[in-house]
Amino acid sequence: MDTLSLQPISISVQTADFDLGQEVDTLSQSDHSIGALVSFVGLVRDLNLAADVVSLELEHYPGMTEKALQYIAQEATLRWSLKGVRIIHRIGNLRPGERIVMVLTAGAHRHAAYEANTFIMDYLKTRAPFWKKEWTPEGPRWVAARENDASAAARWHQIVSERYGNDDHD
Amino acid sequence: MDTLSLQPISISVQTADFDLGQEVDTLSQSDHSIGALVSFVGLVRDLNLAADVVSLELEHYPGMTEKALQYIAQEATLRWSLKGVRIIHRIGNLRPGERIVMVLTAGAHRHAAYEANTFIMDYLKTRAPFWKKEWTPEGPRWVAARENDASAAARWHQIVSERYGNDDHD
Amino acid sequence: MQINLLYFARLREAFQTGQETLTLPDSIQNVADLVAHLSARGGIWANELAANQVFRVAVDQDLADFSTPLHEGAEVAIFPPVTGG
Amino acid sequence: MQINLLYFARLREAFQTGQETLTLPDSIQNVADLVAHLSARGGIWANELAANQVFRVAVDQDLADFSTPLHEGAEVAIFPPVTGG
Repeated sequence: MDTLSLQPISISVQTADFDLGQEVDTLSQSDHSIGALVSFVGLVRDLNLAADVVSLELEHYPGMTEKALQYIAQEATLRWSLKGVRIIHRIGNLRPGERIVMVLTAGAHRHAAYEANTFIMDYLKTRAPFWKKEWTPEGPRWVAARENDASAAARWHQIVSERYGNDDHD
Repeated sequence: MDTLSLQPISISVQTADFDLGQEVDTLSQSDHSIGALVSFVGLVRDLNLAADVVSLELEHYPGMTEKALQYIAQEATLRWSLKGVRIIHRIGNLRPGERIVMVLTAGAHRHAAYEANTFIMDYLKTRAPFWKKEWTPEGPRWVAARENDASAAARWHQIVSERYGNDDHD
Repeated sequence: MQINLLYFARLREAFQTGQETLTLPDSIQNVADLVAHLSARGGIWANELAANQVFRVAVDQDLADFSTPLHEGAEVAIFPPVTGG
Repeated sequence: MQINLLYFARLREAFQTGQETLTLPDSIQNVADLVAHLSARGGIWANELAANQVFRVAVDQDLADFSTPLHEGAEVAIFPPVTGG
């Protein structure tokens, strides 16, 4: 297993948009032992929103947000052999089609990068203190939590303990 | 399930490099019902190669390559609810750190995008006719196939039939 | 002891405040005690913190459960299930 | 029948050819028959197509197995396990 210094973790909570290509280049150019880069990008989607929704507003808990994301990324680097993790989560007002979140996981092998990425998103959805509010001409309404997300996160406790006694599972 | 026209599949086999950010933007801007975009980027890595390796050469079977990638992408759209699949595989000479392959999967929900992406890479590694040759100062040598890749692809037959009687599994 | 209470999102709006500093009676030792204490205010507090409601509590910015102990100067946040990502 | 044979990667180099057109005797009906026929050439052909060797066969650009039938004008490719991605 790599030392922690070889698993750089970088977290940003920001109102600004981000450039996926540039984020991936920065991570991959830092270490030529990276063979696999998995990225997840979450977008504000139309279908999620009623026809009258104009925009989405993202509230968060400053301080805890960064702490929760750091914790989630560290958990992933302990469970899988990774070369780097980058998480960006936007806050503020977003319109349909805009990027909300990006998770990048880099490793020597693809299965570690895929599984760590899925794990991070499942945990982020249930542990990171962000809340979505939909704005409509009639006023705002808070988005309700999905029960699916909580069960996806819970599943990792079982899967990881069953399948990964060690981190060599490419 | 969406009609096939809502699941655009795009395949490229090319010597040129590609721009991940632009590929993701093109796919996401085409359809605002996309909520989740997963990308995999495979890189030529140092560790994979002996210290004396100067570059990697990718040979392929023109005609069958495109047919195999199209088949793999179509299989994924039949098994998961997807909004789009884009596959780029490079051929020719590549140096350490260069991109070899990109798989993009887009869907309304993240678990479909993650699983379809993993599925495509597992099948691509065992069914798409590409071969890697390492060039060293002493001459070339062909890269041997990994047994892991074949078992990863075989696992999908079991997983998909066990877990996914239908395509609603976000 | 004295704690700093934070409310977020729908609960911040329901309670019509995002923050309050509270001096607790000695009988209040953990999260469950605190929730019962706030619920005893009645009205919207009793409604939102009732046993059939789903909410989350963080103590010092870590997710907590009902048995998590409180301490002097703790930062305690109460909020709805999260919906980011 | 007549078929078009293609070889790739290590096997292309071993056989010192990437392509040949072959007219097969009537007894050759499927991939297994063809592999035995080529193996009978001896030397590198016998070595590379022996039962303990791992190679793949595609018929008309689809992965095939030993029982896949051949037909007039078929494109048959023989190559090592793939290593792309």
